[in-house]
Amino acid sequence: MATAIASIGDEQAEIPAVIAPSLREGAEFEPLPEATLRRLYTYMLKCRTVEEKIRILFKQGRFSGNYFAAVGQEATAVGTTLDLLEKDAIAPSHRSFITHIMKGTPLKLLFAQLYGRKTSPDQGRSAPAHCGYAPLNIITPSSTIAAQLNIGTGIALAFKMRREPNVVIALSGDGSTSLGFWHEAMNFAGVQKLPMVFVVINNLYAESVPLYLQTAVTDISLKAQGYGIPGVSVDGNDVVAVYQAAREAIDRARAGEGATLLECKTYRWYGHSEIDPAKYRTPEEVQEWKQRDPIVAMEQRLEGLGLWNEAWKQELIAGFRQEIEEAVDFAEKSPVAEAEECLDHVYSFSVRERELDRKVWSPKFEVVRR
Amino acid sequence: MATAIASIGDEQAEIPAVIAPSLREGAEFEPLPEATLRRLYTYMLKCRTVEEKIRILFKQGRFSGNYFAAVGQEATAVGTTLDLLEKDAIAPSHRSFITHIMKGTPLKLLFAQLYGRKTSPDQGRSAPAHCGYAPLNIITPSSTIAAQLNIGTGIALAFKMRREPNVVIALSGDGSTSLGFWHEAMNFAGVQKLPMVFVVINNLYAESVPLYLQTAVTDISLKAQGYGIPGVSVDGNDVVAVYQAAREAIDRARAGEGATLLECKTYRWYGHSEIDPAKYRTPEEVQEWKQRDPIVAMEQRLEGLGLWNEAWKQELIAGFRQEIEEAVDFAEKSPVAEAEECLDHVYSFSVRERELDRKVWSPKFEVVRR
Amino acid sequence: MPVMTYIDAINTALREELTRDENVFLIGEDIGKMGGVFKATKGLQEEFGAERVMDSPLAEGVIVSSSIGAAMSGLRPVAEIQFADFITPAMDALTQQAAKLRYRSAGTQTCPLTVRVCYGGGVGGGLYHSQTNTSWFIHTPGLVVVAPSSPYDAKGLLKAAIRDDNPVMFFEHKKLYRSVKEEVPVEDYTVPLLKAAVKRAGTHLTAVSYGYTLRLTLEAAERMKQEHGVEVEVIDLRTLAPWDKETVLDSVAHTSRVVIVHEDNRTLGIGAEISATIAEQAFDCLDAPIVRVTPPDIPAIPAAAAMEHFYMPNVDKIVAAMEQVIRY
Amino acid sequence: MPVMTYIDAINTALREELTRDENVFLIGEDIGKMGGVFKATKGLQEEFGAERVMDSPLAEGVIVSSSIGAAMSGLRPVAEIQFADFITPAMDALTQQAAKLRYRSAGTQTCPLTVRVCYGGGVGGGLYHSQTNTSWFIHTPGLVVVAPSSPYDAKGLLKAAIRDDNPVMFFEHKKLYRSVKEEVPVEDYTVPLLKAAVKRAGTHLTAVSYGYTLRLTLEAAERMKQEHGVEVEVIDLRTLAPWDKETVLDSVAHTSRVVIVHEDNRTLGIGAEISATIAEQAFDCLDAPIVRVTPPDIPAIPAAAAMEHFYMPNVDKIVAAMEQVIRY
Ligand SMILES: Cc1ncc(C[n+]2csc(CCOP(=O)(O)OP(=O)(O)O)c2C)c(N)n1
Ligand SMILES: Cc1ncc(C[n+]2csc(CCOP(=O)(O)OP(=O)(O)O)c2C)c(N)n1
Ligand SMILES: [Mg+2]
Ligand SMILES: [Mg+2]
Repeated sequence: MATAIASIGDEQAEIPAVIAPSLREGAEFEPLPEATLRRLYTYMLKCRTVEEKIRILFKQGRFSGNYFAAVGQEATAVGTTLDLLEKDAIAPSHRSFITHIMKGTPLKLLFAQLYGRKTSPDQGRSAPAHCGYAPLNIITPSSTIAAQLNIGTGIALAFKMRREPNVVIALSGDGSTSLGFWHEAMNFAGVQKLPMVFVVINNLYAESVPLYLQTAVTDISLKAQGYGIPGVSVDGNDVVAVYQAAREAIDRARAGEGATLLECKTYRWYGHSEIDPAKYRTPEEVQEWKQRDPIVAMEQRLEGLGLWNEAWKQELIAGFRQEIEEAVDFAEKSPVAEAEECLDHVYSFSVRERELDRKVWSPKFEVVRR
Repeated sequence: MATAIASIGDEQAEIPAVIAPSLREGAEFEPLPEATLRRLYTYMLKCRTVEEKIRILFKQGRFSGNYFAAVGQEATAVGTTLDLLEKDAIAPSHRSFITHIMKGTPLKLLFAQLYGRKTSPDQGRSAPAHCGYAPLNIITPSSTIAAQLNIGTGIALAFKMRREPNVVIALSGDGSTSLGFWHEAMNFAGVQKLPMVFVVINNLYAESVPLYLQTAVTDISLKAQGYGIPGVSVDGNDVVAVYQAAREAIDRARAGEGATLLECKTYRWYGHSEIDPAKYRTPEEVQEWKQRDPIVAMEQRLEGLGLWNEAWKQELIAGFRQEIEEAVDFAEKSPVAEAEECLDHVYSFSVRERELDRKVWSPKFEVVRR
Repeated sequence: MPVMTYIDAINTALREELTRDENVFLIGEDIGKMGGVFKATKGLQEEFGAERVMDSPLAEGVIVSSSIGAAMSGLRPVAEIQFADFITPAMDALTQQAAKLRYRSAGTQTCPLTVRVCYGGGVGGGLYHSQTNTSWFIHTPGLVVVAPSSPYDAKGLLKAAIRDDNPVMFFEHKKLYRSVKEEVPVEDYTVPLLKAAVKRAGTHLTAVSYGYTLRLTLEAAERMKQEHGVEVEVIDLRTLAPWDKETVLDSVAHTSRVVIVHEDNRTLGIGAEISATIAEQAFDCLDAPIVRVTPPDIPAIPAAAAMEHFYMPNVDKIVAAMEQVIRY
Repeated sequence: MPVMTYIDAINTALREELTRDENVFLIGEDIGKMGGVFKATKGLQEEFGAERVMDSPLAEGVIVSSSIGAAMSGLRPVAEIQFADFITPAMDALTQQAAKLRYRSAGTQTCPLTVRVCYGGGVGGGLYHSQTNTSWFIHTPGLVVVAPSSPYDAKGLLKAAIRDDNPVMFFEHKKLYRSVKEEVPVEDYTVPLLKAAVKRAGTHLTAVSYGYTLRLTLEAAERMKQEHGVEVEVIDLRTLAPWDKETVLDSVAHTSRVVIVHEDNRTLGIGAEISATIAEQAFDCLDAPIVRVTPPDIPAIPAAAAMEHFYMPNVDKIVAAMEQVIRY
């Protein structure tokens, strides 16, 4: 098994290039159909193109708040979520904005979300990257790290109780594994054999904190041992490996065999968010990882199979750019919510009257709107 | 490796009689000195005698509240905590009352605790079994399951920071492993290499809930894998096996090598508490386990070595009974706290005045004590 | 009509809702074979199976969060928290997830969830089996908080909670479980959420309470009548959040005097909000200070009887406060 | 005296305490190499090493609980919660452990612990980077809750908190970090806990606030003076629990009119307790309703600017309330 050495924080850690690619010991995967290979690539390129555009828009001050780019992690984002069923649920993390593209949320809604417009799925309530989409069963997430996994267990429980053949893909980072919530979700999924795939996107840092200060293991998939579910680690920059491992786990879940923990080892190219210069990493480390660009790697692979050339790539990018421009345009032209709409959707009943007109039980004291 | 089959709840589970008795693979332990063997037995007998007396007192209505007996689990309670240093800390669970006997808390204080008297370590504040003792570094616990482990990590951190050669023995049950707190403590201990021994007393039930509804693994020691620390499972009814495994873990911790998870498989003979008839277990299951009485087993072992006879046992029991009678007497003659003392120890400063005299800023309105 | 205890009323409501709607299921610690530590779910697992009456792992966070996800998916979970003292592991699930899911998704994702919580002191439970812990949730917009004081209300409000589209926290006082009995219809009925009830009409003084202390307040009102001829109007809040301001303020407008009784800590117990609302919105109606009868501000209720007694509101303390306010 | 921002004052206090007492150490997420997301701990790991300025795993429960154990052992931990929005995982540690350890051990085990919490809205942080969440802890006896409004107080109160023998929660408003500057002594000094400060003397109206909204209240007071000649007395609570009733009630006794301003949710925000206390203990002093200027009761602050603006207290809203109370 080939291993690559990468520096993580102050320590040297071994990052095996490929670890236990399959749940079935010693198993080999069938080669993927060409169409699937091309789609994996296409989606990675789309995700990258969208996020690089978002980063520019943010730097230009076209939207406020913040953004958590997954650039560099596309193989993981794409490989774990290609071709899900409409009802399959996603429990997204703060860095899963692009997972919407995989599931099919219209791009214009996503940009409306970034811009905090009334037309966005949450009508301007949450921070740009905390996006959900009810029609495609993507949980509207809180920022509490790992909390979405636990809500995910309930969705999976409902699938199980209703004998529906759907799965929940629960996304979280290496840092999230330190929280009790993460453990509670895993344990419950183990006990109830829930149809879930827990994808831990191990990008070696939680904000500035390197993995070795987060947990004493380097392979997060080991943690599955404690929950009676299988754990797999894959090279998160190899989209084919990720896809194959994920498919196996998804198929298992759909077949009623329970949950899997899938660790994808990868790296975020930029700061934790757009306002983080990420000085806690060395330029060499970043450079090393950029050389393992999952998109370039896939281009080389496809080219070797005669499935890729630069012209096709440019054509794809041109298509994405067009779609993005339309989405930006939609977002920028979208209205913002009226201030008082912040009083809506608190309960199933309205609280507007209660909040706006504090009826006063006194003849002398006038009603003021406060 | 011999295995015994015991029924747990609705399922049949294998309870290996002895599992990985040592951290060092394939290692054999030195035989224990005779004095140690006799002390292990003596303490087990003392714990049993004390708890059976407590149960009678409760049934007689001599103290109120409730009590969580560890009868049947003495090998685990004794083997993990014999001969600790004065400054070594204990993070006790609700079923660790007898651990006080091991650490050295005077019996009369323990009975004052049961009776909720002013002379008890908490002056009548907590429920009978939630007892701490500051002079011997036993955390005064809350009832929140597993929370004491996390406080324990901080004590261990202080030992480590001050380069003190002390350890924290953190006690919890199989049920506690489902809570996020349990995981957070284990993970932090792993990262910081804390001088701790996490003893999970796996008595197969959390109140009425059988292990298989708690977690999908049967060997809780497996959970150590996720935290980069060693995990060991022992027959929790074999006091020598428990003692040897615990010693190894304690020595490791003291030597600065970090934490260990020690699972002791055992069984509580009675209900979860004195008010639980425990109808969720079959009489056969209970009977089976009573036949594996750790005290009887140790008697046979000692007898084989010529270290035990019935007369000695009766002599020991007589001594314990005397000490217990004195303790009961002390407790029953102890005063209860004045009602208003419930206003003390809220902060480092007094709140009595604030609570008792609500100064009124009005000439007309008299001060009432409410 | 059969006479039922409070706990029978709860058990009956659960059974009826499980029968009525196949989307209803129960989850909690020890609720299955054991039927709950107080037997609120007794017999239900036998009747409806282990999937619909599910023993959870020992993790309040799991109980509530998995219920949220299930509720989002159209089920109607009824979660049980064994003791209010152990609700903290579910704090994120309740306040950051359940309370905010509808809001953060602009109404596109919701959680019609009921969380039953056993609370309250006065039974010698000590520091960690006596807590009330309602204020944290009353202070959390997005949650509905309910606390019935009688078997009739318990059945009707629990059914209403289960059918409601909001996350409802349903506080049951452990001391009421077996100490109160009344006639409860066998038929299906609900008691509306968000509405207080005037449990005793009166003209001289408004007394506001809920749950166990509501019953003490009713006794105190009777004593005020017997001993002083004072007619106390007793309002049972029933829903603590959002609470029914109108009923309280209407009453204050004609009595001009107010006593509030509760068992949660004094500082920022619900009495504070009621009092502040009256001081702000019905200032001119008041003829006397608004007095709160509450425990002292100490961390929790001690186990020893004398200290517990000192802590708990009781009829004498309430009567003393009422006399004070009337005499003013 | 150097002019310092609020965050410099915090950083200075931490550096001085780390230097003064070897038992002091810091623990939190990203506080080490990164110096904290707001740079409150900038340079401290370099100066004092990774053991005394410790990056924790991503687990607020670990941050607080391990601090409790360390504090029990005689250390003086200063824990950081990155955002008040993420304090729920530490809810048990704070309310059931830290708040109750001294009590449940009858004073034999204590936790002299400081928990720094970054809170507050008005910076476009959206639902989960804007919360205030002080009420839960004000409602929890056993905890001291502090929230300074100025650099001078921030330094002095933080040093006092670290030296105090109680668990102290220290709320720092993120909007104050870089927006206020004032002269702060380089010498060692403390500002006493449990004492409010009259930040502006006045005779016509008492205004009570803390933290960021205290500054808005001071501006509003100035406008009342300029526009109406009204002299507003502005009280900075500084310590929110146990709060300084005497200073507030003394002021009300001579002004007879009260406005309270805070950013936590309206229902059971600290305004409720202050108002209720006045309505109970200084009823005869009041000449007008007590008005609270607070956000509406909605789950959290939306990100979009217009909605956030609608939510936040501001000078106009405070002035309007003051006018109302004065005109009454
Ligand atoms: C409970 C909680 N604590 C802290 C934060 C602040 N925070 C947001 S993201 C993050 C780091 C997450 O790291 P990881 O899980 O590895 O995901 P990544 O950012 O690397 O994708 C932190 C500390 C939070 N959102 N929730
Ligand atoms: C957070 C929390 N939830 C629920 C309880 C109620 N409770 C007390 S002990 C117990 C079962 C504990 O089981 P286990 O950890 O296996 O310990 P055992 O009683 O078997 O010794 C429960 C549910 C509690 N104390 N704390
Ligand atoms: Mg990460
Ligand atoms: Mg157990």
